[in-house]
Amino acid sequence: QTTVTIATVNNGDMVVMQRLSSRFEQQNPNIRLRWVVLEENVLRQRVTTDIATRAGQFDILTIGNYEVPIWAKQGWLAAFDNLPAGYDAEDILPTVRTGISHEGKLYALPFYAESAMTYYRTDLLQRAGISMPERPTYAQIREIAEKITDKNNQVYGLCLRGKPGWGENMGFVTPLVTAFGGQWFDSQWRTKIDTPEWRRAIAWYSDALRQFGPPGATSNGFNENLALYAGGRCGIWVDATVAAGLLFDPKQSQVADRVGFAPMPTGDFAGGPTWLWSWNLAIPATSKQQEAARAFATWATSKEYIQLVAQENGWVAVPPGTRRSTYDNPEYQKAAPFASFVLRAITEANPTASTREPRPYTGAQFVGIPEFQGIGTQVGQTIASTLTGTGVEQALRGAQSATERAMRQAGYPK
Amino acid sequence: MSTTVAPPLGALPGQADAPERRRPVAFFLLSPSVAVLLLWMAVPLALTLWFSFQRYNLLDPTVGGFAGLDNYEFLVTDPDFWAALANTLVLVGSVLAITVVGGTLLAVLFDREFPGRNIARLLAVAPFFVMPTVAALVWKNLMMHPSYGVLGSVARGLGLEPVDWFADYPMASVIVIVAWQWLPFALLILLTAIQSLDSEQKEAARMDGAGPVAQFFFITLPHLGRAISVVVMIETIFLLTVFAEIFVTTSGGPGNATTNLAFLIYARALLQFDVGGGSAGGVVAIVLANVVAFFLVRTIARRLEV
Amino acid sequence: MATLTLRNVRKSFGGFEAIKGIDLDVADREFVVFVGPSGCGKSTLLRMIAGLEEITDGELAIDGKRVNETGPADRGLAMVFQSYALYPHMTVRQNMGFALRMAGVPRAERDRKVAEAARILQLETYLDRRPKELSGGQRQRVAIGRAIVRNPKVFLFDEPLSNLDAALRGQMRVELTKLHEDLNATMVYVTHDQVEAMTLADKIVVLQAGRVEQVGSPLELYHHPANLFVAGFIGSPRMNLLPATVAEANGAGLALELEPGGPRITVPSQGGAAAAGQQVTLGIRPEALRPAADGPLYGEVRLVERLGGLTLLHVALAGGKAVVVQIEGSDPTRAHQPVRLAADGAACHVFDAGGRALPAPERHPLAA
Amino acid sequence: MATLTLRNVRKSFGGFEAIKGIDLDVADREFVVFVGPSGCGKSTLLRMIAGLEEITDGELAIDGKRVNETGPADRGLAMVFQSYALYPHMTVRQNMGFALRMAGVPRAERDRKVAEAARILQLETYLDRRPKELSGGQRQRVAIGRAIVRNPKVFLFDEPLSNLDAALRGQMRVELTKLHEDLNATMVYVTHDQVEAMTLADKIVVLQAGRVEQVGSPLELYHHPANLFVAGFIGSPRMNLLPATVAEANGAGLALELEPGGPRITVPSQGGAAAAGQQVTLGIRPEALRPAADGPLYGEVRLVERLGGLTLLHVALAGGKAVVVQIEGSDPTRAHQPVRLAADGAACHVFDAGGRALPAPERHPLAA
Amino acid sequence: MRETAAQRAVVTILGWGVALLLFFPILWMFLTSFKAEVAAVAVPPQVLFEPTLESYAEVQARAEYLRFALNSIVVSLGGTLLGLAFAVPAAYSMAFHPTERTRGTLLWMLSTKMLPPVGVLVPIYLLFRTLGALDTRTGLVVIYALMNLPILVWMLFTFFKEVPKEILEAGRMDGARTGGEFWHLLLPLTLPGIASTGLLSLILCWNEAFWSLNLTSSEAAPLTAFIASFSSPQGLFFAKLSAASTMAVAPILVFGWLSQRQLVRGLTFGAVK
Ligand SMILES: Nc1ncnc2c1ncn2[C@@H]1O[C@H](COP(=O)(O)OP(=O)(O)OP(=O)(O)O)[C@@H](O)[C@H]1O
Ligand SMILES: Nc1ncnc2c1ncn2[C@@H]1O[C@H](COP(=O)(O)OP(=O)(O)OP(=O)(O)O)[C@@H](O)[C@H]1O
Ligand SMILES: [Mg+2]
Ligand SMILES: [Mg+2]
Repeated sequence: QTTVTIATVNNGDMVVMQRLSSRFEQQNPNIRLRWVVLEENVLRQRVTTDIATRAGQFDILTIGNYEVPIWAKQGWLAAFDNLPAGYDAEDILPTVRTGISHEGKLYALPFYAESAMTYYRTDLLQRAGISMPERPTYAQIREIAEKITDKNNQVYGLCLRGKPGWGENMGFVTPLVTAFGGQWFDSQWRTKIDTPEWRRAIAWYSDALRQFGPPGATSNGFNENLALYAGGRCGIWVDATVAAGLLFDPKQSQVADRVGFAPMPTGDFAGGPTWLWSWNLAIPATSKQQEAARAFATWATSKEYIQLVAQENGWVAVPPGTRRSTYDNPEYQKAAPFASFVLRAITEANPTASTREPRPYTGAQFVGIPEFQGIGTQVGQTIASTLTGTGVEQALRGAQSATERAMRQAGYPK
Repeated sequence: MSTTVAPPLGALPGQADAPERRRPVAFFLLSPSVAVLLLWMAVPLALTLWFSFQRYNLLDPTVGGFAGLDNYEFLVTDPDFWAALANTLVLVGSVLAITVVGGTLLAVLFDREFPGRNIARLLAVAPFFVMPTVAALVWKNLMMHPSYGVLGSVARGLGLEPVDWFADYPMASVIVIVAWQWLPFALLILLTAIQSLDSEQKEAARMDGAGPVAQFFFITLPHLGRAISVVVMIETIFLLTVFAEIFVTTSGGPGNATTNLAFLIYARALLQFDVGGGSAGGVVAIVLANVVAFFLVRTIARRLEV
Repeated sequence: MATLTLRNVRKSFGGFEAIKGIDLDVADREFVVFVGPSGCGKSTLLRMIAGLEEITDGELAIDGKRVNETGPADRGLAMVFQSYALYPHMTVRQNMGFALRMAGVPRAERDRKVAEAARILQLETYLDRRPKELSGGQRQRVAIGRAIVRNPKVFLFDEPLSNLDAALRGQMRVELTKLHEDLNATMVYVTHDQVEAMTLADKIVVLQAGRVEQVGSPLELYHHPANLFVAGFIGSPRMNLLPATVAEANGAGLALELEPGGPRITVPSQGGAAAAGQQVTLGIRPEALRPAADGPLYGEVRLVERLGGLTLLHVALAGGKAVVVQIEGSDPTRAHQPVRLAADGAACHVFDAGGRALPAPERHPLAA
Repeated sequence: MATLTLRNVRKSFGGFEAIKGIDLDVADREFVVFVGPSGCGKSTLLRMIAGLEEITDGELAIDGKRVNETGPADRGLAMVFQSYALYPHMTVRQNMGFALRMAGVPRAERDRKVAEAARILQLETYLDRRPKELSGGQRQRVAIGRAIVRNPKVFLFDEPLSNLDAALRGQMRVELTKLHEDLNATMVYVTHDQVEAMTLADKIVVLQAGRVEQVGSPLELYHHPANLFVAGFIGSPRMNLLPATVAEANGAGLALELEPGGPRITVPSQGGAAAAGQQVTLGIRPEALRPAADGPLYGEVRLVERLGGLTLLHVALAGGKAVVVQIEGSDPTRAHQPVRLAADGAACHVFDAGGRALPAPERHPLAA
Repeated sequence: MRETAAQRAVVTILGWGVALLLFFPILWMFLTSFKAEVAAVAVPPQVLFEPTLESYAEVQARAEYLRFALNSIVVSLGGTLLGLAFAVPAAYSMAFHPTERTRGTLLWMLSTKMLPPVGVLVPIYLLFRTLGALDTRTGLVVIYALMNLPILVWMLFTFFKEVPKEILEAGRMDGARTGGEFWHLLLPLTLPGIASTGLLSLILCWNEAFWSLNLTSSEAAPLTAFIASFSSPQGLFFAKLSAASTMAVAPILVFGWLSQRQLVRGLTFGAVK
């Protein structure tokens, strides 16, 4: 009997996985699963400490496509080669696969994946007598938000991530800046934050969110905004595609029948990298239960698992964004009106595309270097402070110098 | 670990000037605690010191080697560092002020006889038993949340715009939460102390013409001196290292508005995984702790007649 | 000028009546001592006078003015507590000046009054110390000083010396007497120490169970106790109390027999106070007994206590009762020696079966 | 059989020498009392005997066997503390039985011994109470009981009665004397109360500043104090000490003048003890003074303390000195009255300029 | 003088007002835990609602509450007992056999408590990894014992100081050696103090959230880890959060209430008096 310890995040899809994992244990009576379910920040900190000190407490880690290549490069993760034929690795969407591969080898299996898009409330726009353009720009988003804001009834035109964190507000701000033509670093790793592009982007962000956003925006991350939107408090929300499944699920959303969607808004610079995020199951190289861990990881990311979730919770609730077969499934298409939209967003997502100026790093809503966790979070704090009255210029100057310091400390350019 | 308060080398038998037969026993009894504490402090401290002079990032094992004073330089030139120091002092100072003043007033109140006093007292001390994480979560989500929180509803009920606490008054919000948890502790201790006040002293003051207010300031308050010292000392110990409340609510922000030293070190060590920088922060915190220990504990210890 | 008048004063704690109706007049400049066994209500009575305890019923007047409803600070009294109740965080100066400060007396005057009190009490050199840096006697003096500075009409003391050791107590007793003379103030003093009561009081009030047993000057109580309780309570060593039978009663006095047919002791008494055959109690003060070869009492010395200037013989009488004999000087009697004792009949007391003293034919000259 | 021998015993606390070399023999069954002013080293000496304080130098022997290095429990002593030091969490029975329990005495025997001690001390009915449910006197008895059950060779007492009130102290004093007789044990007793010392001791040791001033029976010390210190210390009220000049010295005695040319007091003295013109101190016990119309001393009564059986007159002499006069019974003298006093010359003491007593021609009959 | 009825009413209202105000967040958490998620976010907040246990069911389905609770109990108790085992002798020796260094030692011990634990997390983590103590109750027990040791020693020291020296000397005269003195005299005499020290330690251990989160994963994870899996929202989560919080807090709260008298009784002995 082997015991597999799984560290995972307390997101809804993972919670479902935990619940359904008893099936796996029935099928594999000699494997016992032990769950460590933690909030995202705590999880990341725990898992990173553990793997970096090679303490080997976990057999399966739930990590993002930000960590996978970095950790794989350090040799901390076990590669997934020789996957069973039934697993059909080819079915995994290629962009997702690329994101979690290093030197051609897969180092994690994707549990779900997402890009970003714009959600809006069809009823509100209708009442205001406007409609959402096919490919909205940030300027248009702002105009619409203004028209549908009704603070007296606690309806706020625009919800965006405001909670500081590299995976929270910076997840939105980084693509926003890209769309305004900015970037984090130039090809010599010089910090490019205190620039007109950033200034315009942040000015838009802070101005729009302060005027039309809900109160307490600095506490709102993805989950908080989801709750707000599902509760009917948001007019427009730009965020991850994964929310679609939840927003269209009447069990979890009060506005399931009034959700409209559009692509991520654009700015003056079209093109550039696009948002791609996946939560993946990876196995640390130090794990002593490689085989059992592998068995579970493949099970939880398999087509069968998706079928199982569909059976249990309905198709709209299956983990999205990973397998073409899901999107090919007519039942899924029927349950999820956004399916093809999302599929296109993900398959077209290109985190490695260039910003307006060339850049030495990859990632659309993050910078694919280990230091980004710290830098992103620190800059995120500064950006958040613009929502509470700090001037944009001042904030960016602070962010610029802090980032320069951190990069110098970390020894860039390498 | 203390650099200013000399660690004891132990009272070795024969070394003290009155060699008593029982000394060895005393030494034998004390040494385990001193030894484990020394170990507990010394081993990590040695490692921390060592790391603080290393380039050591958990996420990047490729860089390494001796860093000299780089980590320290990096720390003290960080504007956040000084802000964190200031925030630490503000947090500790404000919570101490609130809990001591509030605790004293509440102690006086709960010293009076009124119907259901015992139950009311139980309710009042309850927050002390709540774990900091839960306290922070409850305040953040159920109390101070601008949309769903009770405070927001109250504000709306009064026709006011709900306050976005963690954005507009981040430090004050953290202070409220921490003070909420420690106020009952102060109340518990001070109430105990107030009840030990000799009733003849109060009567003497009455004979001397002191009204209730004068009695409070001239008799009760000085009597509480010792207990207040205890409260200040114990609370300082815990407040210097407040972490969970900040982590759960503001994560040190917005900007660096609520980053205290503990959180700054956390950010270095566990967000950036910069063990070298974090360790340098740890060493600074150790020095700071000793400065505080020196000034605060010494003055207090005198009053406690240690 | 300060007189105290208590009229049918009562105090109940819930259902329990601690003070059961007391009438008392304290004259100006009088030194009145309350004595009585523990729990008899001495402190309660004093605290009612002080205003620290509400008066359940009856009237308390100071200088003829009813003060039942006046607060403690406004009655013009000062109190010295058994525990001294000094303010531990204040210096001697601050302790003594506190009442004046509360009364809004300007600093200069306050200092003057404190200095004056300190001079009287010889506390000048300790003015800047805190209570815990003082000896017991000094603390006691500070407590008194705190009372003095207020220049009160009446001083109240609740067992102020009971925390001091014997020698210091003796010394403080003398100082209190002097103080009373110097200050010319009315004083009410609670104690359960007879020596204090005897030496300090102009008038002793003996309390028992919330009632007054007897009021009178010390020697009046000593020489003419109204009843057994007072007789036993006043005087140290205690009065010897022996059950006896009246063998013969005539105009000249009573002849008492301790045992039927035993030796007789003749006590002068007012005619008709008792009849032959009546059961009485004979009270003889230790100093009224003396060894005498022809004495009527016979017994064995059990214990000799030689105090130097005094000798106390503890004698077990033949009938089984024990008596104490006080002899001046160093007496040669040794323990286990048989002894005969004679009593000074004129100094004997006789109590009837109800414990009431039979009237003595003459008053003691000092017990006016 | 239990004797104690101290040979040149010393104790230093750091640099401070608390006991400066003491030689003392305590005979079997003797009741020895240490007296002396506060801080003179009484407790320290007792605690050294007990083994609670290490002996810096010198030798302590019990029954002739050196015990300097023996632990307190193994010296066969028992100690009664001033604060009683009862174990508050144990019943009286457990308190008394604790030492036996520590010694591994079986339960039945323990119970027997405790019952026996309780009987002696009349504590039978309190055996299952805890100390805080007892009165002061009862606690004191338990503390003694705890000592008794161990059947020690020597009992040590450190001011065991100082926390009791006067009446109880008197009573316990008597009980201790009886106990000493009943148990036939050696006892060492510390007090600073002269009455206790006088009444309890077979032998009093007067200590001052870590040294022995005089050792002797109570009446020896009372009637023949070796020096001014002992004279002033022993006896209550204190001996009156007056500076005087030898006006005339002859075989019959000394004629002393309190003031040059003033009245003379004649004191019998051994010839040649002092020469005319020498400065001396005259010591007169309060009971050796008496009012007398033709007395040589003249003064004004300042204060009269009437204790009932005794009267104390505080008299300010013309020369400015104050004396206390003890009179038996209730004396009619009143304060502020002028008075002449006579002294019983044979009971007077004379001390030379160095404070040493001049030898008396005859010993007092009781001070063997 | 006797307080008037008006004064009494004011005191009563103030006393209860303050008590309810302080208790309100806990009460609200408790009430919310019985609401449906939608009712939990209703605006204005609902005071009357139909209670449901669904949040509790959901929480229990996601995490075995009992396992976490058991760990909390074991680790808090263990840490407290181990801490006392070290602290009692140390405090004894400091209180009854003081040397010139006693004061310094005590202050030094207290100062060790002022360091942010995060400063030494990595070294400790490495140490624990090497010793194989990660995710073991034993490891956590040791950490907790050490963590609270300074406070325990200090509190016990103040309690021991209150024991009259004569009682111990009497014990020595009666033949008690160090062990007997300790066991038969000191321990029973200071039991209230030791108990309240232990209670305080228990509460601090139970609520400790840094070491428990970082040094355990599943086997030894106490309730603080349990909370960490409910502390960020996933859709509507207020009721679930409240339920989980209530479950995490309830045992120690009830325990604290029950032992409050004891806590206070002990405190009156030494430190505070
Ligand atoms: N606050 C109170 N509540 C109830 N009963 C009380 C209170 N104060 C005193 N008593 C009772 O009243 C009686 C008299 O008490 P008081 O203190 O006056 O006695 P006392 O003569 O001063 O005794 P002691 O010599 O012991 O001081 C006692 O029986 C006591 O128990
Ligand atoms: N542990 C100690 N350390 C230093 N000095 C001490 C110690 N114990 C006693 N002394 C000093 O030794 C001297 C004698 O003290 P001791 O207690 O024997 O006096 P005492 O005669 O019993 O006085 P008292 O009548 O006040 O009890 C005092 O000056 C005291 O200050
Ligand atoms: Mg009283
Ligand atoms: Mg002494």
